[in-house]
Amino acid sequence: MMDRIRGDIFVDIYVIGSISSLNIRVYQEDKKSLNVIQRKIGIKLPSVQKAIEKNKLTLCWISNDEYLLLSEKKENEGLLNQFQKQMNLTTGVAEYTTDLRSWFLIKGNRAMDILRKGVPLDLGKLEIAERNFFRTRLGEIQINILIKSLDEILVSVLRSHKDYMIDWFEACSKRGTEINFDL
Amino acid sequence: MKRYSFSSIFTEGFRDNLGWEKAWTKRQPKKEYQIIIVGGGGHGLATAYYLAKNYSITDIAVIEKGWIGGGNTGRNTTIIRSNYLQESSIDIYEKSRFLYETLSQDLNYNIMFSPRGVLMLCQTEHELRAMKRTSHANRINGVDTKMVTPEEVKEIVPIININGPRFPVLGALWQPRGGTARHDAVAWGYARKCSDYGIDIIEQCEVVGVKKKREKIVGVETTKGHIKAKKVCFVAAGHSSVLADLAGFRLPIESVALQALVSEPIKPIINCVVMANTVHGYLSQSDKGELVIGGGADGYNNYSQRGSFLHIEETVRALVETFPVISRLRQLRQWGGIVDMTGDRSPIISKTPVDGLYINCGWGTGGFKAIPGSGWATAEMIYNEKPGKLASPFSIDRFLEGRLIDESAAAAVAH
Amino acid sequence: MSSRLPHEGSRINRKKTVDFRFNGKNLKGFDGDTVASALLANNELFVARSFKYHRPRGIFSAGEEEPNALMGIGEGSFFEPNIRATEVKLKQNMNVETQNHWPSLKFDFLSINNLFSRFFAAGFYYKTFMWPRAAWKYLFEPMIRRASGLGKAPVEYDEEHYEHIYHHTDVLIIGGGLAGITAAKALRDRGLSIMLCEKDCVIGGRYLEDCKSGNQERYKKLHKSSMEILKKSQDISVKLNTTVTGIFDHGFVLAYEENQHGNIASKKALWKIRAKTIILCTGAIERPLVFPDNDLPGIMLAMSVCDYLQKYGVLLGDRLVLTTNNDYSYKTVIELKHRGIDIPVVLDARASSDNPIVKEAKGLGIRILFGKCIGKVEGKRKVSAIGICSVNGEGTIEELIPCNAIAVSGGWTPNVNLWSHCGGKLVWDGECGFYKPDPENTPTGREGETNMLALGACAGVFSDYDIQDQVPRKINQLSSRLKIKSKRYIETNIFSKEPEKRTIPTFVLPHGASKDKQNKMFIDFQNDVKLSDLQLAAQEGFENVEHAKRYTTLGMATDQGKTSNINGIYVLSQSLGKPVDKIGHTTFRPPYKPIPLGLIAGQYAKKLFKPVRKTPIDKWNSLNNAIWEPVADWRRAYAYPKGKESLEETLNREVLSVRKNVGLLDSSTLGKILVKGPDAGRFLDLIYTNLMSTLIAGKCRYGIMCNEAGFVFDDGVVVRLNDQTFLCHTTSGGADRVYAWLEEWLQTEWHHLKVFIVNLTEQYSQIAVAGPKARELLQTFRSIDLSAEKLPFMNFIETNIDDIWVRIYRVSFSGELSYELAVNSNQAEELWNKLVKAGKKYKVQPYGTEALHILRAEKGFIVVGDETDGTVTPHDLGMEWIVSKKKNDFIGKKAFSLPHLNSILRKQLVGILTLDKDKVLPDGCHAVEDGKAIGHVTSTYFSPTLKRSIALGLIENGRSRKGSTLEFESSSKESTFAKIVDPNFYDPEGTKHDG
Amino acid sequence: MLYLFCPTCQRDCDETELSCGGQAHLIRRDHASSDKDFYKYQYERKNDKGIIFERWRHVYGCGKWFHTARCTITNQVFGSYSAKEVQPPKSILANIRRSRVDFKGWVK
Repeated sequence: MMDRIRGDIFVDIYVIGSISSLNIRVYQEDKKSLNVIQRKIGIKLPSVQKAIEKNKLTLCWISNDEYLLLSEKKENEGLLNQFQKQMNLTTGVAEYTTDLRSWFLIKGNRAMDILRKGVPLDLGKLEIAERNFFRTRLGEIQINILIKSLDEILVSVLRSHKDYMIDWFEACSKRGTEINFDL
Repeated sequence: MKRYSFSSIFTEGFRDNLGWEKAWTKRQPKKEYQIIIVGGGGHGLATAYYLAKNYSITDIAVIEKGWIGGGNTGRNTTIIRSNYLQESSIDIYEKSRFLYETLSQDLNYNIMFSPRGVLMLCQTEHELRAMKRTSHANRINGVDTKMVTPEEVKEIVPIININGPRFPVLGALWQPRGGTARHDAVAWGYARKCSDYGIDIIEQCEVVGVKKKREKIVGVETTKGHIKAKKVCFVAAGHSSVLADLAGFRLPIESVALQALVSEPIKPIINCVVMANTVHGYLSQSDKGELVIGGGADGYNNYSQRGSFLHIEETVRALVETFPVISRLRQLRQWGGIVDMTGDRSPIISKTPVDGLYINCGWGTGGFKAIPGSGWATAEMIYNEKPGKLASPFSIDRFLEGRLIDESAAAAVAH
Repeated sequence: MSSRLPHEGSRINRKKTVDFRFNGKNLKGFDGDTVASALLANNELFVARSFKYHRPRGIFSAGEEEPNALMGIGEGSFFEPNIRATEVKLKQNMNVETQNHWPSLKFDFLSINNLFSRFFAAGFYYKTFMWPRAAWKYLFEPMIRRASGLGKAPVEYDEEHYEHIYHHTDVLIIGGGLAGITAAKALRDRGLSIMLCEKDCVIGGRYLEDCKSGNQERYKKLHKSSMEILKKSQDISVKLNTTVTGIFDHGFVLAYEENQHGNIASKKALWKIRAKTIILCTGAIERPLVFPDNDLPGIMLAMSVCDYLQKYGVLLGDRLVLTTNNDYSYKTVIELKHRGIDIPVVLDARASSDNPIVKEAKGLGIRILFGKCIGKVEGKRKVSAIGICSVNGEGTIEELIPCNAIAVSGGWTPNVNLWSHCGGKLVWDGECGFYKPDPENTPTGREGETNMLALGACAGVFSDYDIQDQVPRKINQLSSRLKIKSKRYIETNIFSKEPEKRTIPTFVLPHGASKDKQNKMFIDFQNDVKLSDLQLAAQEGFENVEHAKRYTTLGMATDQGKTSNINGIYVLSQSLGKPVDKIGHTTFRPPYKPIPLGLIAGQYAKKLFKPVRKTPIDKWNSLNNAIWEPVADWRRAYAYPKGKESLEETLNREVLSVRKNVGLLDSSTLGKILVKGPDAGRFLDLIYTNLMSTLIAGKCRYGIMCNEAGFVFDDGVVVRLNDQTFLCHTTSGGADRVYAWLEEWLQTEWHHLKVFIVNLTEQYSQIAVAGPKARELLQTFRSIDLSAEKLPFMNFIETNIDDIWVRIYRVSFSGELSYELAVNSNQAEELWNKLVKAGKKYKVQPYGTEALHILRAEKGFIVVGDETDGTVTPHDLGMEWIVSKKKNDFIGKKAFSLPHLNSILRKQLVGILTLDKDKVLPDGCHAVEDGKAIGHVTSTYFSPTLKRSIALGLIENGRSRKGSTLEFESSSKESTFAKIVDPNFYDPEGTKHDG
Repeated sequence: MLYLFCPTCQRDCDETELSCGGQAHLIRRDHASSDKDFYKYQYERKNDKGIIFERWRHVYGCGKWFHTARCTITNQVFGSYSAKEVQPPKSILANIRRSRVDFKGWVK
């Protein structure tokens, strides 16, 4: 069950809470760690600012040595556990960060508009393809943005910022404040 | 020099003001001076003035590459205070504030020193404790400040929102004899008096080279020719590194842009100066009615005077939160100044590796309030060829020895 | 008298009347009116008082350049002062009030200033008000302050909706007039994103009125087809009601969207635009001629007179005189004449003009006098007559002509402010008398490339024919420079090439005006800067244009000198006998148009002002009456008062519950940074002052970090989870700083080390269970054995409490038996509740940060930020033991050898016990010796445990003073004496932490 | 408002996403160095009016440090490069020379 942010707003925003996730750190030249990722997760490392999804597992690029693994299926828990243990035997790192972030799902054809009120990135339609993953800032806080499609965007902030984020969404999605062009 | 007074205004008024003389004489450089001051801002002019006043030296040239007071002297938020934590800071800033008290009369130029009080807000427990420490340090060192309660703050500044909610006002350090002055007038007043003493003020004259003989200064090369002098002092704030480079050494400073802005004029809503360090903003209202607002400096080196919008945004946001009624007022103008930040954010008044060459710089975001004291101390150093009691803690050597003068405990950003 | 015509007005909807109040009078306007047009329609000509002399002033223009008609508009939380009436759309029931007068607009007490104006010349205040000294503060300044300022600030809090919007575009076109529209059309279909910002509520600019009037079929067709193209082009985004206010580095642009047409929520947005290329099509602003008595109500810019007529059907007067120096302004009198308005005379400062438009005017029977100008204006609060004089004389009146309106035109000034914001230079065009963009010195973008192109009137190109001719060509050139492939754009010019309209650069008329007349010539209306003021500035040596501006306040009013700058520069040049281009101009700075401070704050006001970080236990804390303390962005529970307890009683109870029973602390905010890798130990050895690589897995060690200057920067417990992995705890406020610090050293200095750092601060929450009964409490959960053997001090274990995974560290910040439980944050609240429940029989109490501080002070433990202030070394804190002598290198090591860090005068941490044990030293008070401060108190409390006052302090050479008594000055009247002792007041042997 | 290219994220970053770390290519002096050398490392800065080489961190994004060459008068940027470089790469220096003929090259 997801809570929907109430009020007269122009997009649907759901408060998801936690999504099972691991932060992965790995050296590009560390065959052993890369092997573990390949074998256990079965997803090749995404390229810059991309995310790759397979079996409800999504591997997102944060940096050239940092990735975020998301699991949106309960059945994957065992797999994640094993992966974490094996990964930590290498020089790489896999740490649970499930509890560290709070996730939101923004749905609707104006999903991108709401982010444009706080994110300094170029979110113009021409630039944004599906399966892009951005880490940037929204207002004063850091935010992760996973673009599932143009009308479905998953974002996360630090869990301590959850209430702030809800307030932000409420203030910035009021109907009548859509971003429109004239003519 | 024609004396300024009520009666001279009256007389002149009746003859269409045709009798007023030039405030300062425009000069071309002579071949040689006893002392050359490079930089015609407040600090440079004050240095020349106190050399003349305290030591009767008038064979001085003040050379300025642009126009008098066109640097940070004319670009700051005009705050004057001396509520510092460290003893050496207190000494020089209080000396300065004290000189400001009678500066209009000394210069026969109304620089509009207005001791309307400076209020430094405490918005966290930690800041409150630090500010109490400062107030004790002030008292022991003879600076008149005191801690006031949130209710007293509200009484002094009725438009303030002391209840937060994010950062409620927990108290404040109040310096009743702090305030503001008219920045341009300080430069013009000093320039006029210097000119009266016979000091040459040379505008539109840029230093392009430094002449040395065996690590001893012999003069400067300028866009108006070679000028000789046995003593030279650089007083060029943000451009000090450029001059130091010409003289062959580097300084422990970085130049960054500091942003300030004013609002449209409105009828008086705030009488004193309020500084809020936790939220990075300070505010006062000029006699013209404009709110004068200053904030943080950019985090990167810059000589462009343009700077970023980001700090304006942070500062204004903080002030709108603290003084909600200003939300509807409008920003009229913003500008940047190039400030010279040292490693410990305290100034440098010092001899340099070049014999006969002195430097006064590093005032960072807080130079205006220090103009008279800094000029006083620099003049003393140049005359005696060594820093006196006020200046000696601020030598460049302090960085070498680890003897930093760090005010950060008392003020995270502010000046 | 101004009035409304029965027909006409392209902007108004006559079917919809709008009621509004002006200074208490009920008036009517039409939908689409501006406040100014509605006031003029109601014959309200005199609408303001000037800043300095409080002179009567009227509406002078129809746009953003308006210097006079500033009003207070709106009510309550929507009240705004200083608004230009010419820019605000009239709304139903709008309340409009004039400002800067007392008691009323018509009878203003301070208009007495006007009588004394000869004494109030520029800068007079620098020359007087100096005696007696105190009078400035108590008499003169308060007087000046009351008189100055314009409108009154709002009293109520602002309820407007403000927000920021980011936008990225390849091309930004500023201005939707003919040049802007043509540029947009020329740029489309080239694979570029194009944004066009227009400050007005319609596209078209000046040529829009041209194509609406008369039989200009070709114009109409062009406009219609252009609108269609703009509408259907996917690559062009148009924003109306949006004024670009500032250009910053690297193509960053601010634009102010002020949608006044909204229904309930009138939204105001600040657009933060990144544009690769900017096309400036901002047009030009008409400027007035300067003549005697030129500030009376009833005098208006010529084009504005025409605008009011065409857009709003409003007449400035029915007997209007034009004074001009150019051909453009004839349009106004022709339009008026067509409507049967009496034009008694046109005074043209030029010797002649053979432009067809002048002939047309003549043909209509208008009397045109060349070489003439206005020598005086009669009328008290509005124009009643003008005196004609010759431009070359001193102003002898040749003929008096009764009239009730004057249109004035001194030519056009290109609107170049934005060109200058980011480095563009201007050149003086002596032929036309204005500054225009210098194509050789353009604003530049990030790669140093020219990133702005000025087109149309803002570049000094005024004829429609030339604009339509040049714009496509310039855009094609730009495209090839930007290497944008694709076709050339060609547009057939529908305008016919006309004889060039000309202006002769005259500014002040008559040329030989007497001193008496000069004293009545206003350059800057709002700030009351007169011609004589600028002359005085020049006379007194304020020759540089910046000096003159600051001395006279020319151009510093809220209109930023839009109509006065050029005239001012001209006067200065005349006074100094220098050519205008040698005078230069002042720097244009953002914003082009004033923007509300609330808009700059955007949505980040009230709740969104700053993020408040909340711990997973925040809800419980808040339900249990916590008082909050902000710690960095966190809110932490400061204390949990119960019932009618005083704060002192609360703290007492909380401290004693830890000393006697057991307490719970939400310490989730502690930083937790994972450092992992084969070189993790080596890395931490470089970061901490003590050795970390020797720590055994399963154990904890306290560590201190210094900066390179040798000063303490953060502290906390380091835990070795396994061979390769450390978990470093930091202070709550320092977590982000320390994380950034570690990354910086790792990435930029020691990148050869194989180490990864992960900031896990929020993955785990931490709960401290502290007090003699802590073990008992935890062991009620049967699963865990926490005996001292199983879990010795400074060790940790991982286990479960019920089915919740926990990592339990045996560390103590209170000196008591204490466990810190790390738990996955999602389960923190559950665990907390379990502990509260299980703790009931041990009388468990939650305690807040203040009790924590008292507890640690009783033990003499330091808090970074209290005992340290960025100038304190570990040695100063008496912690030599934590500075490794074995290690070759660590951050801060070099600095420890510097002379000053080894001075005997350094302040050292000591304990302080007042002789009177009930007397608590004030925060931050200083120890004095021979009248000199020798140190200060860093922490001071009444210890509930010891039932006496305790304090920690940093005292010069303090350790050698132990046992001696020092004087602490707490106020100027009072001193307290206290003994210097070891900074460890409670259980100095350290027996309690085992329980 | 600077807009700098992050070599790790391969994209331009708004200034608000970044934090500046001052002069690049400083050589750290440890305890074995003289007081003078330590002072130079710790406090003395070139602070050039003109081309500078400086450190930035993409703090709100990938978290990685990088270097840029920038003109402090015009804010023109001549490229970003890895924070691991001990001196500016040739390509950057060439880029600077292209628009600044009087550029004297990088000085330690």
